[in-house]
Amino acid sequence: MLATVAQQAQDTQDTLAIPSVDAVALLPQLILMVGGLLLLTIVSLVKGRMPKSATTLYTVAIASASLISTIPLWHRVQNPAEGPTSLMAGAVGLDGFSLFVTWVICIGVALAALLGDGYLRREGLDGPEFYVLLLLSAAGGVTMASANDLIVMFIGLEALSLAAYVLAAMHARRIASQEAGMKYFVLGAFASAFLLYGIALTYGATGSTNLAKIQQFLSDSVLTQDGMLLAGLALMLVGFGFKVAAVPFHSWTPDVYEGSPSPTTAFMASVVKAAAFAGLIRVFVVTFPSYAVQWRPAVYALAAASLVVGAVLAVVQSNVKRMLAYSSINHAGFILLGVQAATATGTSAALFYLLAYTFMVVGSFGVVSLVGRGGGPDRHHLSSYRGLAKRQPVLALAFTLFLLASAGAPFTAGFLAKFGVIGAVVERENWSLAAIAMLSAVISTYLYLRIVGTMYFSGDEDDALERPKVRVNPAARVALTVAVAGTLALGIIPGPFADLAQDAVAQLVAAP
Amino acid sequence: MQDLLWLIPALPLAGFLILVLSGGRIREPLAGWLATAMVGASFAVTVAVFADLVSHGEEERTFTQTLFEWLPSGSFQVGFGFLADPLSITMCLFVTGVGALIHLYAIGYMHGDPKFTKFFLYLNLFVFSMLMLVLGDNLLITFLGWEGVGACSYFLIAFWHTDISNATAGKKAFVTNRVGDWGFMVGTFLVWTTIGSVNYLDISAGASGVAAVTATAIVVLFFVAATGKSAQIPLFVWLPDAMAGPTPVSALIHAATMVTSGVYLLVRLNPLLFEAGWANDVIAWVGAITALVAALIAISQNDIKKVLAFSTVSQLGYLFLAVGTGNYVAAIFHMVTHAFFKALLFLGAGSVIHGMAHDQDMRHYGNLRKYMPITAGTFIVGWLAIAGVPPFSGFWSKDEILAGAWDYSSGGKVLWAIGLLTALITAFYMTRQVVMTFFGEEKWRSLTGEGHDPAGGSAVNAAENADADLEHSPAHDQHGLTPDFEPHESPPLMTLPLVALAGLAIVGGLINLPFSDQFERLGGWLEPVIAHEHEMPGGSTLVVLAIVAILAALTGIGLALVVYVRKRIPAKDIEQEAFARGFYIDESYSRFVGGPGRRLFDAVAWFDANVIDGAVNGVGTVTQVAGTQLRRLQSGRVRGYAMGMAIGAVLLVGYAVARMGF
Amino acid sequence: MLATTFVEYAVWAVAAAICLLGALGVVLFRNPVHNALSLVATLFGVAVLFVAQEAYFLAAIQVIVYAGAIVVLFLFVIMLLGVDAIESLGIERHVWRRPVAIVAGAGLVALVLVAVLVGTAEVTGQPSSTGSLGGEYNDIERIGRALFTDYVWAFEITAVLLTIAVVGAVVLSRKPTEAALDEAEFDRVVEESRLDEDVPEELDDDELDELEADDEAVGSEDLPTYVDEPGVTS
Amino acid sequence: MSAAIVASQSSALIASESGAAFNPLPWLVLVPVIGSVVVAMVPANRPGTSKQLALVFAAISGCLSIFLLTEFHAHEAGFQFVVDREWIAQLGISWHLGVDGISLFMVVLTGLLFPLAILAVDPHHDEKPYYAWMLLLMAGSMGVFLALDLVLFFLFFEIVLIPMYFLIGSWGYDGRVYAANKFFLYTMFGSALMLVGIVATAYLHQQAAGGELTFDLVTIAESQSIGQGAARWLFASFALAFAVKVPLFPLHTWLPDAHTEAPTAGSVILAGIMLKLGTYGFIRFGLYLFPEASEWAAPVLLTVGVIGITYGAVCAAMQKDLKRLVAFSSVAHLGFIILGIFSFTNQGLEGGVLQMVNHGITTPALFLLVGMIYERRHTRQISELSGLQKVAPVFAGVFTVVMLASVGLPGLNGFPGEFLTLLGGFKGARWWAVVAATGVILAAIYLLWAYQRVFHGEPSEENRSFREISLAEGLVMAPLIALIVFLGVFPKPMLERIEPSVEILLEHVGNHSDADVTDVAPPSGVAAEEGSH
Amino acid sequence: MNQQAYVILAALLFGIGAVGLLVRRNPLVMFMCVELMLNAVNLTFVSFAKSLDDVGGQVVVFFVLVVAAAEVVVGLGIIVSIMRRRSGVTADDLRMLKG
Repeated sequence: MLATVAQQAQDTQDTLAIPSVDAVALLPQLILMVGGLLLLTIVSLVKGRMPKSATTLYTVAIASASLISTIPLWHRVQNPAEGPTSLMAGAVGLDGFSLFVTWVICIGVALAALLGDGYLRREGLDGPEFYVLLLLSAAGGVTMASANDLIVMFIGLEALSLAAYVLAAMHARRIASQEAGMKYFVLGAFASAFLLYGIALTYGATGSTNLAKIQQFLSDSVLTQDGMLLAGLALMLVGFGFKVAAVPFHSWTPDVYEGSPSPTTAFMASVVKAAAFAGLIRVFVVTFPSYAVQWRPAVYALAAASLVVGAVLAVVQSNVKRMLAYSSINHAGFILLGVQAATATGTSAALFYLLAYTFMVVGSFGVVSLVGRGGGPDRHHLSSYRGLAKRQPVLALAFTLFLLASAGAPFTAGFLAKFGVIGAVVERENWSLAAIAMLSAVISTYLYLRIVGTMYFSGDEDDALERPKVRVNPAARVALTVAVAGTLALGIIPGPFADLAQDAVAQLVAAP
Repeated sequence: MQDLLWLIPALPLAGFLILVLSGGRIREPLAGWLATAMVGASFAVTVAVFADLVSHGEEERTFTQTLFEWLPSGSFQVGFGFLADPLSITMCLFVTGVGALIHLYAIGYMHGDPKFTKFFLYLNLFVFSMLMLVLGDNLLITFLGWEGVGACSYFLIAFWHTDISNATAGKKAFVTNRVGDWGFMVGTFLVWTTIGSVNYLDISAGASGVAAVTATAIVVLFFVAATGKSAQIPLFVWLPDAMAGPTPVSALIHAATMVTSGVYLLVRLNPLLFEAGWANDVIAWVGAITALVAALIAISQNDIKKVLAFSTVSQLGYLFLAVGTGNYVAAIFHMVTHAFFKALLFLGAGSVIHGMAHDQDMRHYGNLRKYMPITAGTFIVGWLAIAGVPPFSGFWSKDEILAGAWDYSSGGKVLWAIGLLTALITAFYMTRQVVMTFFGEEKWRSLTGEGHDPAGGSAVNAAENADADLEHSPAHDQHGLTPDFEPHESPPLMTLPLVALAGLAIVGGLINLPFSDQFERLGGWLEPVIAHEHEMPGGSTLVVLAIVAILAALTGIGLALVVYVRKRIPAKDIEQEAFARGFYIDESYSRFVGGPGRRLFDAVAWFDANVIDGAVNGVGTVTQVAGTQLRRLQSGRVRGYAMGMAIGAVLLVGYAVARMGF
Repeated sequence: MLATTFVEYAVWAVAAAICLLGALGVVLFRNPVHNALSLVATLFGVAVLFVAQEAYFLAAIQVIVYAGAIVVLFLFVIMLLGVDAIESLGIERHVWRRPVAIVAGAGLVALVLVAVLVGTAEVTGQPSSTGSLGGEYNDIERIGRALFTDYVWAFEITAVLLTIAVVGAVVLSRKPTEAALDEAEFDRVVEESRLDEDVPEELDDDELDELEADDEAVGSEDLPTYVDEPGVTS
Repeated sequence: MSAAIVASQSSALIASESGAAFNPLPWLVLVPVIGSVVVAMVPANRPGTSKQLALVFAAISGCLSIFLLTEFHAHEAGFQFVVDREWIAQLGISWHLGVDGISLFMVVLTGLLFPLAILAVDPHHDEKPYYAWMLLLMAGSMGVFLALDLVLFFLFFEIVLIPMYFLIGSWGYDGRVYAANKFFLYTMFGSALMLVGIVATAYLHQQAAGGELTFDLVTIAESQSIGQGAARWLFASFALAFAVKVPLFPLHTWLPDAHTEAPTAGSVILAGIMLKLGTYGFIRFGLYLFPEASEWAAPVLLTVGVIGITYGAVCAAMQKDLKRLVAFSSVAHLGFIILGIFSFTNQGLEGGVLQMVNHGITTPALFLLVGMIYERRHTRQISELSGLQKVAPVFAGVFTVVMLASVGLPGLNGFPGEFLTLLGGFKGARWWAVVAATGVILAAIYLLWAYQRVFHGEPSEENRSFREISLAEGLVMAPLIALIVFLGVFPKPMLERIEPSVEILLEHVGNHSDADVTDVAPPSGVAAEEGSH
Repeated sequence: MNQQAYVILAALLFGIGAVGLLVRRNPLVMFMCVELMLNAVNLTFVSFAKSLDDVGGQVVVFFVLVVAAAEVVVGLGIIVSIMRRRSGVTADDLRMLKG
């Protein structure tokens, strides 16, 4: 299709310099997009005759294909002879960074799809649109991560977000889901406006929306009047801050995470967050390192506030899903530490964190989606977890692993993730932030212990043992197994993964 | 024979181990005989070593034997070693000798007790510890023994532990001793940091180089230790309570051996004492005052063992008076004689108690010489010895202490006068005891069913103790004293040691007669150990002082006879309430510990639970409150959230404006 | 030249007035239909301003797409839902909300303007070397060329965006076949919220805060553990 | 790789690789981990299967620790059995294990206590997870004492919290959940800043010394390239973690709760092993890593240590719960170790290490005994117990021996360490030691008072049927009692293995700080040696 | 004419839109306010495009229009799905999720 268009353009206008399309380099995104559209087509054609789990398998396959298609690209990028390139007239950056985020997104999509399988059936929501939206949203996320142009990034963000709004609101039988979608949408649109205004000001200040060009411009000339640029950065930070759920732009997070269907929540916490951070890093760390002196304190403030507010608010919750939502704000604070450092170390630490967090958070919300059933508003209440360890020791142990990993327990993914970002902060000799981070980790640990304690240490005395067992459908079992494996692998043999995260940022497209 | 030195403590230890490992299979009377045999064997070895030492020249009478390194740590090297020299062997001789006799006695005394084996096990352990204390070639081994005897003392005082007051007495003894141990430990540290070694030989060699201030500090610290172990003011309060233990224990531990270890320690360190300046004054004065105070208290005691306990405290005061005045030979001399006669008196008292259905109240006694002649006879020997009537052993040793004090530089005359007064009082209360016990009416015949007269201060305690003995020593009549009770003499097993000790109490003075150097055998024998010889007053003064001392003793006896036989003066006028209650010292301690002390402890515990832990929980509470407050912002209303974002945006843009260049 | 400038100013002034009045109308009119119509005015004003800045094609699209499609969609939804009920603008839960909102908005505008306008240059970026607005091509061509050269990827991605929108609209507008699981809970919350809004305007801050506090106090308690009695829950 | 090279170049602290072909160190950690997985996997059809399995694995690890002890070269100062493998290369984190005289006995103690604890105490429910957690705890404990990499150390330091959290929370007593949370959060709070400190240490080291980022303890400690001011801050971050773990006043309040509510085995391990992580950390990561800062901070630590000695004892005396009393006694005992460590003397440090081991024998023994009391009477309230000596004399005798060891009676194992710490303390920090020595009085007060209330007197009605110690219980206590006596009489084998490491550590401290670490006897000591033969 | 006039106007529009979203309760009107803000941004872009003499700014506006259209579709879909449950629901009424 693309080629045809280009061909036609070439025919009509000789002078039109259509950029060459390196389809292989775009494969990860194309697979997701085409996969989504194809699924849409298939289901509209063969509706009613498809086996129920086929869509799940299909989605996982597409995500895996996308993931696999990055491997040759990775080798290409890491090959010193070739290195990172920009494609499509400089709109897309193909570098280790974008590929790493693509992995995170693909893993998140696959796991969320697996979680969705049982959930949709259970809730009577058997619609393939869920998977279509997952794939298209992920395509938007990958676009965002690989965007080398602000406008492409914006469109990618919108694609990601619009799909996420729908995914949040798509549970027709729960008004809470629609409320969540509504809140997410209104605030998301509000934030998008800020982001866009920031892009506008940046455009005015630098004369381009292309990140490479912006960088070129900034390295060539010194702005004596940097007010417009700084205002633009500030407004973009509002937009990204919203997407990554940084305080004070976080307030949607608990409500939306709670109200959304749990697989969607897992998707939002992993994929959306990863893509948003990718955008944030691409814009701020990669493009505006020369303004790091100015923007770092602002990110510092967001990080510190997220760390503390997320942890403190999480502690007083009694709804497990909400607890995890607040804890995701705390985690966002941690990842912001890596951003705040504005160094290669910080970026690779943030990437590693995102990867680790994907496993932990998908696992956590996976368990939540299994345990929280029924119609009442308290289905995710802490008391639903009483005695879970007695009823279903394996499930409880898995949840414990995810929670402890979130707390940063040794030999889990969470530890090295935290270790990395703290290291990045320390490297910047930013002691106060490191201290705040670790203390917030202690506070949030209380929250994780509360859940673990409820599962393990209570329930002898009441009817906890007689509660019905939670049936773990095969897809969810696979998802949880993968999440467990990932959480442990990143903790016990983190070397290869940390290597990847490090290599991912060794050389970036927009970097001078 | 010197190589067998290690056998001296090893034998009692072997006895202890055999009895422990047998797990109670060795029973009465075999356990008793075994224990006795071990101590007896130990005595034999001691004698052999003694003979060996004697056979050497005066300069070669010091021998060390190190078994292994105990605590080697850098420059701190301490071996598990023994030191045999005239001083330690002298101590060993009477520890094992008297110890063996008391073991023997105990076989009879403890007859029928269900914990017979355990008793001897402890007793053997005690002898082992005591020998370690005495034989150790350094401060640390001494400390090992020092603590060991303390622990054994604790076990044995609390031997009949089902009575809580016995247990309390044991604990009190241990804790009070621990106060002294603080001094011992810190003193040891100071010795090591000053001299670089804790070996006695090194200390003797290095003492002269120690600065006076340091030496004073060291000596004061060790004196603190000694006041604990040897029951001096202010730490003497445990000893009277320690009478809760079986009587052989009182005789062995709380009269003859353990309580003298403080004196031994100071004599051991006499080279340092020489350098220690005013510390010696402290020792002398504390000793003298303790002697007097304890003697006064003894006047009003009605418990036969309590009288002897306070008497022991008083006599120990004498020893410290001697040590303080530099009269080490006299101290050791009196220690030995005191061991003989005090052990005799205690065993005699035990025999009486044994014969009187474990009633210890002297007011229930009377005319017992008729029923238990051997006990009475030997007790009277002891009485004369302690009262200082020549030629009994006590006279010689006590006289030497008094004479030695006469010329002491700081207030020697006053010290002498106090000592003399104490001697008079000693004679008085001992006479009172003998009269009340062995003479006069058979007072138990007039006892009413009500039992014991609660009047008279510590008599209450005594009565309780008596009850305790009664209850837990099933060997004898369980019914207590009734008017138709017939006292009986103790079995030969018990009277034999009495006779032996009585003999020693009579002739004990022979080892150090003041007539000439030739007769001062003990002085000569100890000379290598004593760094600086004490100068005694000249011949005529010595004689005059001796005569005055004899007069004082006779006066004391006479007074007592006037009061208790002739009853010219009512006993009540003399037996002051203040004496009976030990000058309220113990009570005020108890009141302090039970009052402000307890409150302080309670306050600390309260502080911990509420302030410190409260702060910890407070952090949690603050977090919760902060979360609850912050939570109100999360109102659920989307416009509120938008407002938060808008304000955040304003702040961020404001920050940008603040940072922009103009 | 002067005339041109005057005309420019006049156009700007009129269009700006239309825009601002329209915008105020969006915010201030109580009837949603009026709001939508005011929005059209603003959009039209903006289109005029586009024209004033030589963005003719965009101006056309602005009118066609925005006014023609988007606002119509709004009106359609208003009619569909019958939500043209008049919103009682006089009532606001928190008296402080509006002043704070206005201060925040004004502050934001002021700060942005300070940042943008301080100094002499209109923009700090350098003029484009490739995509000049003048030159041989006309407006549409220029945009077309840019779309298929520099912005071709963005253009392609837009397709995904629109697909998502379509799928989303389909998913969301499906009529639910059965009652929502949390219908009762929803009704209760809405009822509660309605009660709040009956608070008369005269209530002073303290009283409102109290009301708020009571409300939150209930809300902040842990949810009760019983399941099937949503009516009793907090 | 580079870390390994730097490490091998650096200093005398690295002794040559041990001659033994088989290096037990990794297996000390791995065997319990494997055991834990096996226990968790094997279906426990018959009660007791889990226990037997756990016991086997713990015993294998224990035997390995004994093997380590026999193969250890007694008079070498450096680390032996060194393993140094790359782990996370790009961060300079390596799997660096080694053992020296300071850690050797803690490893052996760990190897001994765990099998005993597993043997001695049965959980009353859910035995499979219980034993799995126990084995995991064992692995973590081993790892802490073996790790020579800052991050590895931290990992093990933290990982032990998790099994202990579950042990307390699942198998503890009434207030277990509160205690478990408090334990976890408090200790994690302490170590949170240590993580920052660890990262900062490595980073500042790299900055100052050049080369690649490394977390290797030996490399960093030997180069001592971090500036004075920074080093002091870093030390503070480490010290906070260790102070919580020890625990030092006023950071101790997690301990009584955790000890009291933990199941007996948990208390045994807490007291025997986990408290030592703090003091061990002070030696290994305080003195070695930051000698100057340690010396600088010594007055503060000495003060809180000495306060702990007296304060812990006073609090112990007033406790109504027997287990709580023992818990508070740990606060007091650990204070002695701190005194010894921060006296910067040979004697103090050796005594400290000795005391670490000895406290790790006596206090667990006390906890076992208290556990036995609880098993019989289902109460630990002192007021509800009485006269037990009459009904269970052997039990009382065992208790007495352990108690006296705890009091510090010479001839039992409590004494050598306590005495040496005080002696060293007196040499290096005189007045602190003088005050600390009062602790020996207070120890006698609280323990004897408790003993009297529990064992003496006439047994009340409920206590009359108190069961005498059983053969199984006796078998558990026997090795402990044997060690109590043996180490009291003959601590030399330990001291001579500890000494070289302590000497070289002190030399290191002396080289890099103003601390006077000379251990030369005063002149007359020379004369003394001649005199004693 | 000074391009800054357009920028000022755009900023004012943006501000009005933002304030409108903060004060209105009807979700539809709130959403209209978002459209106001987007228009303000568009105006800014066009103004900058003029100043920079760069077609890029205009192309961006083109894309923003598309995005706005897509947003409206999804946004209105969500609003419809919730408001047809109960007509006249305001944004403030939706607070099942809170805390």
